Amino acid sequence: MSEAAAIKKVTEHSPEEIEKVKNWINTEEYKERNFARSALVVNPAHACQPLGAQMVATSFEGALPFVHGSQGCASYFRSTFSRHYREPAAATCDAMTEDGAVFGGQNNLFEGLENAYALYKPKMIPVYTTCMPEVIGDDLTAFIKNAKLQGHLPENVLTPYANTPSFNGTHIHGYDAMLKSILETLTEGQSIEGKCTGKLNIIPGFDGNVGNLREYKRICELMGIPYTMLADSSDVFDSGCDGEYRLYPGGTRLEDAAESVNGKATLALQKYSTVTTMKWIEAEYTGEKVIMPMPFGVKKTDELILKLSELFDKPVPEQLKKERAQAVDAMTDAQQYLHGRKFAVAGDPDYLLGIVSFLLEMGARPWHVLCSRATKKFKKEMDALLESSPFGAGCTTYINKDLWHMRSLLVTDPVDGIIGDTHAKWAARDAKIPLFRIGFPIIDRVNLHRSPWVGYTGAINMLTMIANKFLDIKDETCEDQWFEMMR
Amino acid sequence: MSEAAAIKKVTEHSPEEIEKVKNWINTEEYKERNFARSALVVNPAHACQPLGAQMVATSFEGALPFVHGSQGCASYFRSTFSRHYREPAAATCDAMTEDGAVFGGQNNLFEGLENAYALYKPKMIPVYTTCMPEVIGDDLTAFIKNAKLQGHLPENVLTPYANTPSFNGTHIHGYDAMLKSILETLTEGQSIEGKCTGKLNIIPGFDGNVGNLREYKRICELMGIPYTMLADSSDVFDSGCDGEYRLYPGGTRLEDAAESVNGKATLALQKYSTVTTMKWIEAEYTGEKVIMPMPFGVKKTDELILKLSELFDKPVPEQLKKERAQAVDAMTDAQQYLHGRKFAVAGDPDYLLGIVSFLLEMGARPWHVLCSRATKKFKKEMDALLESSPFGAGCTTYINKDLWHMRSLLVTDPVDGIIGDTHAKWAARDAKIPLFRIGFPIIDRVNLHRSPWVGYTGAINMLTMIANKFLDIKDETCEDQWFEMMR
Amino acid sequence: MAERKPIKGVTIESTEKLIAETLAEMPEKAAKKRAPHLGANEPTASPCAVKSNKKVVPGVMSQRGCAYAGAKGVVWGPIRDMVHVSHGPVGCGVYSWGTRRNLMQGVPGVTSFPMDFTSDFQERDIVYGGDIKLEKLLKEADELFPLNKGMSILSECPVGLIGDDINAVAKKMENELGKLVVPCNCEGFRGVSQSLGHHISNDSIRDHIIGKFQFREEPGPYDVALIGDYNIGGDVWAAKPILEEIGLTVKSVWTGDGEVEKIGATHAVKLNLIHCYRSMNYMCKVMEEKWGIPWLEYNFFGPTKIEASLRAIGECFDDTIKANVEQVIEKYKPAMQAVVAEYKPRLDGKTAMLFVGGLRPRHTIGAYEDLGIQITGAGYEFAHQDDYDRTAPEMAKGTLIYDDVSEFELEKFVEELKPDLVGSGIKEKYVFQKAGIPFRQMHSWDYSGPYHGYEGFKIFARDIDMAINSPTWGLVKSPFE
Amino acid sequence: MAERKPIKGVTIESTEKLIAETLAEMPEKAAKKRAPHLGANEPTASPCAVKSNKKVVPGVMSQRGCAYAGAKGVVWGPIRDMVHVSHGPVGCGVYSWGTRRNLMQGVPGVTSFPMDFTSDFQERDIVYGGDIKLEKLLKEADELFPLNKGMSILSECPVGLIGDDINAVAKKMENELGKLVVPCNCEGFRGVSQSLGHHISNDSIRDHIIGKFQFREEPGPYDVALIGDYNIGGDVWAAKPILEEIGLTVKSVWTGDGEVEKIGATHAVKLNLIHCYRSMNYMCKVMEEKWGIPWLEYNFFGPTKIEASLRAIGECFDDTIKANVEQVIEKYKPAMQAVVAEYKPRLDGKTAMLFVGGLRPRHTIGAYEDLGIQITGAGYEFAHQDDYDRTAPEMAKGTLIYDDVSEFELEKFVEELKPDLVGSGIKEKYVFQKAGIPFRQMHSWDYSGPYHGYEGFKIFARDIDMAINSPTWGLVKSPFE
Repeated sequence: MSEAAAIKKVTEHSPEEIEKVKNWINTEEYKERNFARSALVVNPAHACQPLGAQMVATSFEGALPFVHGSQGCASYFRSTFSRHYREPAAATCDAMTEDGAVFGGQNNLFEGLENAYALYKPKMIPVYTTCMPEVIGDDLTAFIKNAKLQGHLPENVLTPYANTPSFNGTHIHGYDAMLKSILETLTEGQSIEGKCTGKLNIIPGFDGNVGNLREYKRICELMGIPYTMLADSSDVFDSGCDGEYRLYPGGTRLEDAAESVNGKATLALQKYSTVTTMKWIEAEYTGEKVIMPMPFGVKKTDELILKLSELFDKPVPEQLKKERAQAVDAMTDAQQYLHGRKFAVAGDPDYLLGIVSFLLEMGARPWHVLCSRATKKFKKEMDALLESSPFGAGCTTYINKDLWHMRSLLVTDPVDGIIGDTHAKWAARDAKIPLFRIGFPIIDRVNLHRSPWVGYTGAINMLTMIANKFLDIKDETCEDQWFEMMR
Repeated sequence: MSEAAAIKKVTEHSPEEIEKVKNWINTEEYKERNFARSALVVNPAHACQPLGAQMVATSFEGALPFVHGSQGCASYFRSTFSRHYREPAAATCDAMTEDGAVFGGQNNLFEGLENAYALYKPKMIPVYTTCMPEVIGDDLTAFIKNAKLQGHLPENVLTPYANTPSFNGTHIHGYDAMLKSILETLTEGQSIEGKCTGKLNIIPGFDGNVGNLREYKRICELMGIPYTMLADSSDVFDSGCDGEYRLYPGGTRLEDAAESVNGKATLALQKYSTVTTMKWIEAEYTGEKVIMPMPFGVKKTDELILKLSELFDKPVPEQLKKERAQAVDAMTDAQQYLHGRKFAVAGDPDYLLGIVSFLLEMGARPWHVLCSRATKKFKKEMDALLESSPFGAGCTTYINKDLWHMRSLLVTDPVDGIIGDTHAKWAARDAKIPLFRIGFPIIDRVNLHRSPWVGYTGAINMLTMIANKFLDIKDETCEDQWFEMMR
Repeated sequence: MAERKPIKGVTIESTEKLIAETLAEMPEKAAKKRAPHLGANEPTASPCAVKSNKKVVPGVMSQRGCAYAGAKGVVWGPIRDMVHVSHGPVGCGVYSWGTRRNLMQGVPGVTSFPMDFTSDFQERDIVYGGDIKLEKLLKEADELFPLNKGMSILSECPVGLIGDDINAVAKKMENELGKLVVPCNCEGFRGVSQSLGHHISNDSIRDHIIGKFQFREEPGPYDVALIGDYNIGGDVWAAKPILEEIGLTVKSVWTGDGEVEKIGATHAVKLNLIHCYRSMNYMCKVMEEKWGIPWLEYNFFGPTKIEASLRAIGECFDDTIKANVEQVIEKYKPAMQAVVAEYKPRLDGKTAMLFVGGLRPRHTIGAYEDLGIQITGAGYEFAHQDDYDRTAPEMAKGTLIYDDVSEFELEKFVEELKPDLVGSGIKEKYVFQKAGIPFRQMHSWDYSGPYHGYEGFKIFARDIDMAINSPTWGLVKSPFE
Repeated sequence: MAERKPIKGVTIESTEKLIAETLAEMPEKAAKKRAPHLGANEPTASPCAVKSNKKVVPGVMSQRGCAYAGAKGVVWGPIRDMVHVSHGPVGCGVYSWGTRRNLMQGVPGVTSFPMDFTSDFQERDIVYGGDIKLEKLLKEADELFPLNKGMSILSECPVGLIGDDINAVAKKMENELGKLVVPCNCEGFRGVSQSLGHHISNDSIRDHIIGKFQFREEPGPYDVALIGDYNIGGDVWAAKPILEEIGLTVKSVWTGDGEVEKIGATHAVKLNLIHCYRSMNYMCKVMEEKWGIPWLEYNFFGPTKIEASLRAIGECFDDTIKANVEQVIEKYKPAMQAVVAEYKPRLDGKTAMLFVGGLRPRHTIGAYEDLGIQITGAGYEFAHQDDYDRTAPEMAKGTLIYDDVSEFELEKFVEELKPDLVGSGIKEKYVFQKAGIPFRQMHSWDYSGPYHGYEGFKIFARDIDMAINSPTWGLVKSPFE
């Protein structure tokens, strides 16, 4: 094409044209075309496997997460966690580049492990992978063995590793892969016939709320149940500021994790982010294995406490009975602010099941439930939960749809509010409804990762956040004649 | 005046006239005239003495508050507490009427005590007064003695009483008067030379936040300090819902209160609502007497913990050190959202001193501080606090001014937000600024009386409520081009 | 009035047995005083056996308020364009500031005054009297709130005890300011309940307001006044349009979203329509005697009562209005049937017990019955004999009637009758919710509403269904016991 | 450039000693690789001794990102009217969605696209290739976002490893859709940092965009283009008005709040003004060679640099522009002096250490110095030699220069030099705040800004004062130890 002919004038959309399209994207017709998409994904509400692996890798005492692959990924995972928790999120990487693509990443791994170990003196270096080594098929088993054989790393340094390709599953699957690998490494040779630590192993799953993790621990402490939380991110991602930076501010003690194979019971509170781990634990661990839903709301917390009471033959402490009664008191006192309100919810599978069950308990009406990457099994479980209550009627569960699909739903079939992570704020703004930030990541508010959503206190926290926001809106949008002292 | 001449047409204000006055009330000139008021009070931010008395009276185990005077007052106190706490607030009254005005209320008291005791079987009946008996000068000492003499009430029923005239002081003075009288009654004859219970007596003062009271107790429990909270409203005004209504759901055990006279130390955390009580305790109680400011913010919580540590020779527990560091972490991480922001604050003296010290700690700028009924002593103490920090510069303390005065201040000298109770919502609305509900009463939101404002966790709660509301406003009012994923 | 179907398990005997058991636990003297105020309903008995309007029995924990509450809270507060001065110490004004939900139009602080004006009596005012301060205060208020259409002086307890003369001050200041200044001696210790406060306020209107103004428009054949609707949660805004839709001209409202001058010109209307009989019947009688204005009690709770009321109102006017009435009834019938269709299935056969002020225990029964809910117990805080006479026929035989019920009695009655819902006030709400019993505030509509008229019934039905069928009640029973 | 005053306690020796001590703690091989990248500043040395633009030393915890981040995050993301497709698995698109604060005008989802478009590669796309899916996806995007002015295909790691041919797909779809479809082979594993991503993106602009469009208006003598301002926190909106105030016509912005067609017509301007030299110098050179457009580096951080830049820009034009420059400088001087007067007293003599991307470690020094703050250490994530050469004269003798500094090194350096402020990124912020050291994000302006131009300096000064002088730092030291 001759250059002159190719030169077009800079174009400008007319205001009318812009207005036309602006209205068009809110129509039923647009929604149909939008849902007809099969290749393009717009505003997905999930991240990739290695992010989940890093959450686990950082949640063990003295563990230095190690990304085998591209350094860009490591920096993205670190900045994502730092923006959510407003905390440091250390992780290192062996920075594979073009030559790695050709010759594989073994040399990078050698140098990376050597330097990481020397500089940061970790007790454990959990390794996980990015796209590149997965596509070119790096053999981590061999690489790590060679690294130790060739003296890049002392033999005794714990180097669990997991293949976490971002082109299948999401961050919750990376969490699962890394956790299984770390436990395999730590419990190696620790299983002693007949031995029982008398302890409960708690696996919280991929949960960006340190308040939730603390609530699980508090419940166990109140019930006098000794526990080990496997992948405990609560201190790592909520350490204090006292003038000294600590690279390893907490996490599950390695000895405790090692011993966990001889635990009295193992409890996973997120089914979908511990699938392979629990299958492995089923085979390898002593004691009972229990998978329960995240205890959002009163009924699910009751179930958890009854199970713990049964497992450890402990009475339900007065303090928890009191907290239960106070939660029921708060919910009965404030049900008028949520009853019948329609909600859209977006997030990870285990969070969605918990939030929806809390809404049903309050007489609220989940209406659009969306998980941008999930299995039919999950959809079946969600639909069953919805059918268990009259307030679930009319709700639709969407899997493998994204937040641009959600936007179409919100503007064509309006609801009162949407519950999800920060990414949902654009759809909430277009639909002119409030966003209740329960999920991961939350990078536009402060401290919402500190107070629990689970347990009896968590039920009060969720109820308070939602009810008070609706009342804020009422006060801020009503005409003078409807502005009132009492709400 | 002949009827015809007197008959005027129904008048109508023209839109222009309305607009004129609407703008006039926002002017400096109006502010001057408004501040020139000497007789009219408009929208005062305090209540009357017997309300404070009732908070104390209800906070002892098995105590049935008893209003000597008009039944209208009793119903107003009960509905005020029920609207704030969303909890029952039982109190009875001997319903004086016209004849009481003529002959005094002795007969009412006789019948009232008899019926109250028979019907509700209290362990104690604290009596306090409304305007009528105070104006006509009922002699409660005599009346109560006679009631027992004439068999209306068994001799052993505890009937502490306090004169709580609403025409002087406010609810915090009623709190003081009733507390002193109850302690006098309960500790009668209990003081034993040389005896020391080894316990700390905590007096929270008039505080509508049960979360604050629980935080004081939690701190003591963490430090291993045995305590008795005198006038403990935390369970009374936050009891659970389990299918059974309890008239007496908690409160300070009478035996503990009796023993408190032999305590190791007595700590009052609200100076202005315990003046006569502490003067009396100074004389009557064993052990140390300490009056400290409400521990809003880190520094004041430090001072409290150091004092407790010193008084009871207990080390500062790791958990509190950790919480301190987490509070400092949250405050340093979020200081950009409060730094330099101007605040108006309205409320009771001790709350005001606490809130202002927290704001100064955050680098925020208290600007209009108003207490609608306070002494020059308080003003001096507040001005001294303001002078202690560069961020207090430019702030003015107003005493004996009301929320209509505050309105003039807000519309002529704008600030970023106002901290106060629900009554401040009208001024906040006219000034188009957010209201942060810290105070009493809060009757238009849910559960803000459950999470603490004091202590390290309280500092995080306040910071979170204020910062996240400012960020809500930013997201909800910015144009599309300034709407951002990260805040 | 069609007699109510008997309610399963509720007979004269069972109810009287319950009353006896309850009285037995009281001191003798109290039981003697309380007995006449409790009874098993006899729909046809006239007068109703239950006694009322007597002094509170000291110490039993009555729910009653005082005369000031009846004056400032009920009658004066809703009048939007007056400065209402709570004359006395600070408490009464603060506790009643914005806590009665009498919504009002206007620019707050400019043309409407939803605020707390008070003289904030201190000790020296008790000792030296408050009249001088009152004068100064009225001048300041008129200066700072120039568009007020008048000011009311609402006495609190001390004023009547220290010999102040607010009537003199009012007269003096009315002349000096050229503005209505209305004294109201509603000291809290007067009378036995809020009721005397209504009466004193009606008298103040009679003596200082009515007759002083005339409407700007010429009188019309269909001019009416809406008496005794206080715009709780917007009730007036849901009721007035219906009356206008049948062709009437609502000239003034006593006193919801009220305008004092229009109240003062009400003597010119053709008919007074009174919703809350208890608080405003006095002025209906005065207007009837002095200006020959007939008055009609009407009831806008629930379609059955709305239709009956519209037809009764139609009877007072010509055929045009009667025709409009039938048209309006037909127009809203589908919507009402839709509401009943949606909610009745979930509410049919449920029972409720009511304890409210002076009207709603009987007036809302129709709305509950429209949803299939039967009332097993009802009573008033401050009703009189004529209220109870109007109540008996509205309730099934043997149901429980309780006047000025105490906390002790109501708990026993509810425990025994086990209603699916209790409708009462803020002081009772959390007592019964702790016991796992659904509750609706029938004073303040639980901050919802309106409940009057066609629009109100939709909201009422939704709220009652929400309260009774909320899944949160399923959580109350703990699995740990 | 006036040479900087020496900083107390900072000498070539002390700095070299610090470097040596730090390297001593590293494995030998790592120390050998890192040594050339750390140095004590020699303001007059040319070229600067510090080496740069080399591969990250594995395992040391570098702060660098990747080529995709340099392409999508830096260059393409800010172009508001294009659909930018993150081509590959879901992660890269999500982590970079809205996390660079390149603000943009327009109706989101209609004329501007601040969104995450991705092909969300699954295993089958790796195995069978993603080209077919890419075609389908581009059609779907053009259909659902019709007002887009073009689409970019930004390759993630897998694309380059599985032999996909996005260039072919781009060409085919550009013809089919009649829309600009720009391929950019910015796989993350390419090059050593974000820098190659800039370069590859500049090449894509060169090959697929520039020259294809012409401005609607006739060319004018004062037509300029703003190169390398990405509108972080609104920087472009604070810079552009100043250039227009001195009489220039800013025809296009690369690429903050950018419009792709205007970028494609930039070959017609008279002068390219480049702020971020590192990311966009490539296209300045191309436009100079191909269209003879001169280009000038300028610096809008702080009054000193703004004034110098305006005068330098003035020199490229006639006397009218030169006169305007002096006028504008005078106009804003008072405001700038007021800012300095308010904040300098509280900041004078303080020190700061900077570690940012490829420009700000040197470019913001002027603004810090305008407030009396001296820079004791500076370094870049992905600068090259020409950047370090430009840095040396801006810093005092003996100050510390660190290229691609690792976490390990930066902690040691900060611990030793004890700056009053560290200016770096989100991954460093909380590390140093835990140590009680005030911090400002100098990538994202800590969600504040703008920091460019006169308006930006006011906000910058306020924020730096807030960070350093926040009373919260006084709480860090616990009284319990």
